[in-house]
Amino acid sequence: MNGTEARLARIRGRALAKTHNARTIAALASNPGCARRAVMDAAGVDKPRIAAYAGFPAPFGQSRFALARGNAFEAQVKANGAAELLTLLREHLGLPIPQAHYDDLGEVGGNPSLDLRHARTKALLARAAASRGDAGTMFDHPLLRLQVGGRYAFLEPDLIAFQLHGRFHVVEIKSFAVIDGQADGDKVAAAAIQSAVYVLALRDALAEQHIPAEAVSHETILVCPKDFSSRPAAAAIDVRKQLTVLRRQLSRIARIDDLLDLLPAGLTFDLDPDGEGVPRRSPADLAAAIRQVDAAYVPECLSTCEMCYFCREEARGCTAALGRAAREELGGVEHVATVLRLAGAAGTPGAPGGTVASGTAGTPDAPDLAEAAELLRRAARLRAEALHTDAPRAGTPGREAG
Amino acid sequence: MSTLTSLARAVAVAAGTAQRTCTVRHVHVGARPLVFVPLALAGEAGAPLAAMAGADPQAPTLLVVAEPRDRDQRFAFAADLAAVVLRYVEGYLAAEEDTPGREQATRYADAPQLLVPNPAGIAFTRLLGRSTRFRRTEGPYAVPASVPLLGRWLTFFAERAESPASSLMLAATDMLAAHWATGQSPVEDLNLGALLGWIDPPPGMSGAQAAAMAEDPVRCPPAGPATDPTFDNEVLDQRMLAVRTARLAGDGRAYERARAALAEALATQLRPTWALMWRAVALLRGLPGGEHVRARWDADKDAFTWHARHVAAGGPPQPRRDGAVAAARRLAGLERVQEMVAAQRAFDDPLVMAEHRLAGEAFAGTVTAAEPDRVDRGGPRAVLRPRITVETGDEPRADRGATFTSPARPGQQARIVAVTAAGGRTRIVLELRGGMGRSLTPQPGSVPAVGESVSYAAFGDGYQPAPAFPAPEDTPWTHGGPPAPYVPSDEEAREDWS
Amino acid sequence: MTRTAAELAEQATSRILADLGRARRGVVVDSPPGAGKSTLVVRAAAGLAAAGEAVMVAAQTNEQVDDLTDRLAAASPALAVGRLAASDYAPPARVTRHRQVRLSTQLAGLAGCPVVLSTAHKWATVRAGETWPWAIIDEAYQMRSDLLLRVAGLFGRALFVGDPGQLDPFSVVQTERWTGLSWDPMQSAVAVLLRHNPDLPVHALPVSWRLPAAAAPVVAEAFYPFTGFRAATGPGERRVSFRTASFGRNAVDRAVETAAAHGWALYELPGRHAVRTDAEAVAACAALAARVVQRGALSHSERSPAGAPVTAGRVAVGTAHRDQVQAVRAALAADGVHGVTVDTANRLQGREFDIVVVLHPLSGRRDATAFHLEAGRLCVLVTRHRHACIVVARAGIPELLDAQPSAEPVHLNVPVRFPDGWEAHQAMMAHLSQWKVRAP
Amino acid sequence: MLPSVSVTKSVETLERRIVALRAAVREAVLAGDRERASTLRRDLRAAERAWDDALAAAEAKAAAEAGAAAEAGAGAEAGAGAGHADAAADADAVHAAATAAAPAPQAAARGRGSLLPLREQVHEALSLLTVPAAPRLIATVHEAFFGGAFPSARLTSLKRDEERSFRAAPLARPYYICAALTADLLAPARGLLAISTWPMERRVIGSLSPRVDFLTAAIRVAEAVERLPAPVPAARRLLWRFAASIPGAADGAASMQPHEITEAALAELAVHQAADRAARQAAARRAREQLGDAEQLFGTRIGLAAGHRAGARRPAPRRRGR
Repeated sequence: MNGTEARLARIRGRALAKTHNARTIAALASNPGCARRAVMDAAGVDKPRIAAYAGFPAPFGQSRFALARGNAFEAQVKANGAAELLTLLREHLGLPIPQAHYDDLGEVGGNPSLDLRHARTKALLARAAASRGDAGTMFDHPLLRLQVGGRYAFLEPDLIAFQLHGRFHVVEIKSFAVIDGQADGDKVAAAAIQSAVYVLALRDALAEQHIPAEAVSHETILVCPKDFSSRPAAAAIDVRKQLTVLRRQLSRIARIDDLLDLLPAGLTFDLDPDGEGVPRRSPADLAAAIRQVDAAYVPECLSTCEMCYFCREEARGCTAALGRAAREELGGVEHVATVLRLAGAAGTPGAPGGTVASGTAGTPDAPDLAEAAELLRRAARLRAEALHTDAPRAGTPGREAG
Repeated sequence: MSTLTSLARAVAVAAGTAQRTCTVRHVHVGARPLVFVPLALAGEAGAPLAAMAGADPQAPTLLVVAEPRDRDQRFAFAADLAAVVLRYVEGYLAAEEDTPGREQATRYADAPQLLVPNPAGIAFTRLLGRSTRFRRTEGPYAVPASVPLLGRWLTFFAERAESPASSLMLAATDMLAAHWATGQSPVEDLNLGALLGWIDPPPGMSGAQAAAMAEDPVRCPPAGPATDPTFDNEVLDQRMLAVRTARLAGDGRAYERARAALAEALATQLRPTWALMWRAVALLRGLPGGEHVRARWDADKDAFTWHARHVAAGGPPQPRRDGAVAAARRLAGLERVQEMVAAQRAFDDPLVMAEHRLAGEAFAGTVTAAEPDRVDRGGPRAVLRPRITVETGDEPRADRGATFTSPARPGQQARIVAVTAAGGRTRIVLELRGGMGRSLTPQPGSVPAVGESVSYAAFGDGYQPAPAFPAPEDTPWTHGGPPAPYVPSDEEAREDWS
Repeated sequence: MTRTAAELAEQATSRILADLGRARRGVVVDSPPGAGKSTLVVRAAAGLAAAGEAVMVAAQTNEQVDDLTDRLAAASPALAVGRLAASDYAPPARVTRHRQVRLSTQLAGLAGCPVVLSTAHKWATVRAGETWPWAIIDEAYQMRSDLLLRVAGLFGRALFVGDPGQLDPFSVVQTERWTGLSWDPMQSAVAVLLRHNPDLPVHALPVSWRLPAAAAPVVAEAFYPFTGFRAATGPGERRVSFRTASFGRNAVDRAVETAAAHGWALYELPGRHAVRTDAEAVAACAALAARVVQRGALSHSERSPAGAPVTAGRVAVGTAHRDQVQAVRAALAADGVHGVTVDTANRLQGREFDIVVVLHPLSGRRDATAFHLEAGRLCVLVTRHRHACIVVARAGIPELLDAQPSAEPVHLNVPVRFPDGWEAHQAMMAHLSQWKVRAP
Repeated sequence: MLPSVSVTKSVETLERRIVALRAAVREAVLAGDRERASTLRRDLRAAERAWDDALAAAEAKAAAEAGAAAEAGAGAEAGAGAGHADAAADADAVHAAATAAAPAPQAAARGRGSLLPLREQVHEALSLLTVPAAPRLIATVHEAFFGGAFPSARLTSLKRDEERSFRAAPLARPYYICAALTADLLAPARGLLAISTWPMERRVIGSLSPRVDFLTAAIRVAEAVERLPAPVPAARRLLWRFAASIPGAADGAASMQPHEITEAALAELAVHQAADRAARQAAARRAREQLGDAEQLFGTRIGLAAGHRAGARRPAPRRRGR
């Protein structure tokens, strides 16, 4: 255990390290500017637990209906030697009829050990790569690994397909619908970056056996229910952009030391559990520790990070909490209070228009606030003026609506 | 968004309640809108779970699908919803009026209006329309005639919702967020409860507190269509299981009991949103309507009339997706409408105009000099070209030769002749043409007088003609050639609804 | 060096012209910045006309059409050239000076002209009568699919020419209604064309006559990863000298001289978040442009080895936003400098200058929006110059890019756009950092 | 809303309690407090049962007063009782197979009516298919052709029982529901059931075998459909699921012809058969040489070293459908 790992272990405390999976790795790209998140992820901190204990449980949950639908759909397309999937692959990859091999890597000789499965996955893939297509077509439940910040994460793609004279294709099975050829762009994006994680891991696995990266296609195959039915449809997704994003984020994680150096030596998120594992640390104390690491909260975090409610509370009164666009439009000024002071407090309810605005209130302290102040004062003046224009050109009066 | 609205957000944070970003209402709110609050089953595409719908705040209709994965029950739901929606729509097919400016043309005197809680509600409506409008009413997989008809109307509403000029279908969160700025982010504004919390907090509560309360899914169920996962897992799942169990047991009474219990559970998720919707309607009615709102609603009436007659004449349902020509034509229409609406909003509303002034696209000031009788004899014939000088504190992007328009005299063009800036004030000389009558002396009041306070914008609300497009059957080779004529396919009709 | 470049270009051109003869439907030509697009258009038009084929030529703006008209008339004095235009169009001298150019608002008025030029928008108003055997569509990557739809009925076969690296056409309308459709009206004319006619031959012009040797490789790598191109001139063939010495070597002078010596300079202001019209940055842009003129810069090139004066007209300042344009113009006017072109990337497309000052789109920004990251915008800004480009930016852009979340939605059946704006920005910053001059 | 508007105090109090408990459970879940949630959940279920019984009783009473006492009372109890009995089992089945529409009442009735023990129903289905199959398919086949529905979830335990009884008294029964073996390691193939009396060649699974067995099963199902006196929708649905995944088998569910499906399946079989047979014969030979009786039926397992067991937790479950 080198210095960095020891440091991360101390930060994590006695809790078990959260192992990464494709989703958490993909999530690294969602707010790379956030030191708090970077440190917690690198240390394998159980963010949901920490957030909940600090009094801000994550707003995420999943409906068991969605879960059931997802599992059922995957089971359906993989049933009977992945018969439905094979039909799709024959269309999309032009698989010749003889290539109908199906290998279940879910366990090895009745043994579900991850290491065994990983070893066997590598063996079968290498054999397929060396063969002429007669040694494997579909590999179900393959097990890959990817190094994330010094630790290995085991990854389980839905399926890997091998195409004669061609390449390995990562197949991702999702249960959101593709209706008239289109699906929810955010869900597809999530699937794309997860698939990219598998492509990276797959290339690593093959590289160990001196098989070039090109053997893994950057076109992954997304399988979804078609329209309103449960019949599967496939679409190819080019994940080249996602691959560059991931490489970038993984290399940042590897450079976590730069962040750690900025943190107090004793920092830990340990809950100090007693014999029964009941935490003895006070939530307030934990919260204080969390605040030692800077966060970069933006409202987008609300859908991507388990710490979001904690950080949002912390960010109250910051323009960032109003959204990236608002912060930009407010001249990049950090705090709402500053904004209002610079704006000359005009526009606050009841405040008379121009007088206050044009007044000397809010003389900017830092030079770089001068321009923002100018902009905000003008905005405040215009707003106040408009709000106090007596006759807005109202056509039809309220009730019998215009 | 603009610096002005962002500033309003900042003010809202400090004030603890939302701030207005408009002085007038820019959408039409009908006398009897149909409020539609749908819930969907998690994990499935457009699988209806329940809905509350109606035009009477006191008497909503509750629709429930006891087993959403059962195709027949879904179509039963669609038929029930059709009963509500179609009856409401037909209510507007009675009275007609003459279409102004068009000979012997009549249109319906008013149009229906569909209100849903949020954009996701519109998307769900579109899906529901898509999944029902191609259904066959005879042969295999037959459904009641009302089902495909419902699909066509829902599709019509959802498509109109794409136009910034239309009020035929609106999402409450969009409407409210367009008129008020809260102390939270646009992402959080998508939560109807939180948004209303900021705009109209319960007595003794700040907007922030009300919004926080609205985020607790147990006390304030989400406005749908997605339900709260803990509700799915802890309540809904058990209720559905009870229904299924009773049916498998073949026990009619137990089945009815379980069904009623399920309906009640779902009602608890719908009622709060139903109330919020009508609060939103009341708040918007409280604002005076902008001047151009009625004209835009007239266009909505035309669209409604056109579609109603198209359906009546046995026209085909809307295709799955636009063809090349239809897409291009629709885009052109949307672009024209978008510019028109932006201008109209600014002309109707000084607060909106202020955003353009801040952006340098408009200015307001006082007339300091005027030559109302100035005549230009340079050309072949003498023409009336008055000039006025406007002094403003704004900083417009006013280049010589650019043409501006004034809300007060939309028919009149003002060309910038000279611009001089001094001491934070800008003097702008404008040459006027049009809107002054035929003769060489302007009609009284048609030229701004000295001392009058005026505003001018770099855009007008004038109407531009639609560009010409080829007929679909003349689609050129660059765009895939003529499309195959549309024939409803069996596949569309039978497409199983998993 | 130049000769072989010329040969390369000539080979490519003649291959394209040969393809025109064989083309069933049409030919697409990708042209990197300043690669002789107009020359190709003029030669193709003249060639087809000579072969007895009537040609309609469509460009996107009147200015572009006037340029082509001028060059075509000059290239083939015997050719009767028609210039179709709207009623409010006033022909500039470079058009009226050619007697052979006939002007009309109606196609009927141009009967007998084997070549007729106009804007795509004007062409779109022409009622389709008998179709033209040939059309040449210029700046086809800036033309929107729906505009092509309106003119495509007029011609049988077409030559599409344009720069794929520049800004895509855009719409004020935000909708996903047509995403994934092969005829999505918001995509470019070339995109829709190739999705329906994937077998059309696509050529690329291999040599940039505009960009200097210092610029071509980095631009090619950052913005044209798949085709690539080279500069016509070799290292040192393009120089900038000054007739006056610097008064006191301040940062502005050092930046100007660095650019003169190396073809690039990064004028870096202290890092901080700023409003869009960042006064310091604006002042810097104005000062740099002014200094180039005041110091009496001379541009030495294959055209004028002895050196030609870099007048204000040969200098431009490029920005991302219109309010920045306004601010820079004001600043220049205040300095009493006139004639320097200041405009946004959109309006600088297709223009050429000796020295260009660029206000970096990400300078002082806290978040990089899709608008700021768009590869085409940066590409336009850093490819307008024949000699040197000076980029003005606040420190911290690489960090900003690093912290940039990647959360754009992904749509099915929509070809991925390359290069990725993020990658392109990284590449350019990495290159520029070699020529950094820190402002006080 | 509920029939219980006209109802005894107890029901009303129960309802209030249920509402309160539901809120409490969800709050506990949201707060990430699993223990508390599950305790509350138990109380909630109890309350819900009590409420349902109370209502049933009330209705029964009402009915009794109306003079239909015996019949209604019995119905209600049976209903309630049977209801909860299935509830548990059905729950898993449903969550394992969300998209499978719950069986139609009459089918369900027949299922409950079927007197055969589960192992014999499985034997019926497998004998029709003549190849190793997964519980889901076995259940569907049985429902389609033998009119008995059973939650496929119940089959998972079946194999274990069979192995136990075999090891207790080897070959005491005419046949056992046993495992199919993976060709490479002769381990039990995940989720496949077979019949002990089948030749080993049929029970070992090479990498082509899943496809070969799928095609074979398709042919058997097609034949069975043709033998049916009257068309059975469930059977045709099943056959269509096969046909849809066989090139050239059929254009649509309505128009498909069993014999055409058979021909298409045979055509593809011809491509795979030789390679598959070779692999299976080799594996079968190894199995017969290397394995004892029990292993030949239920397979061998690579021993789980303690370390492996520890490392054997699956990667974190992946969220679905989001």
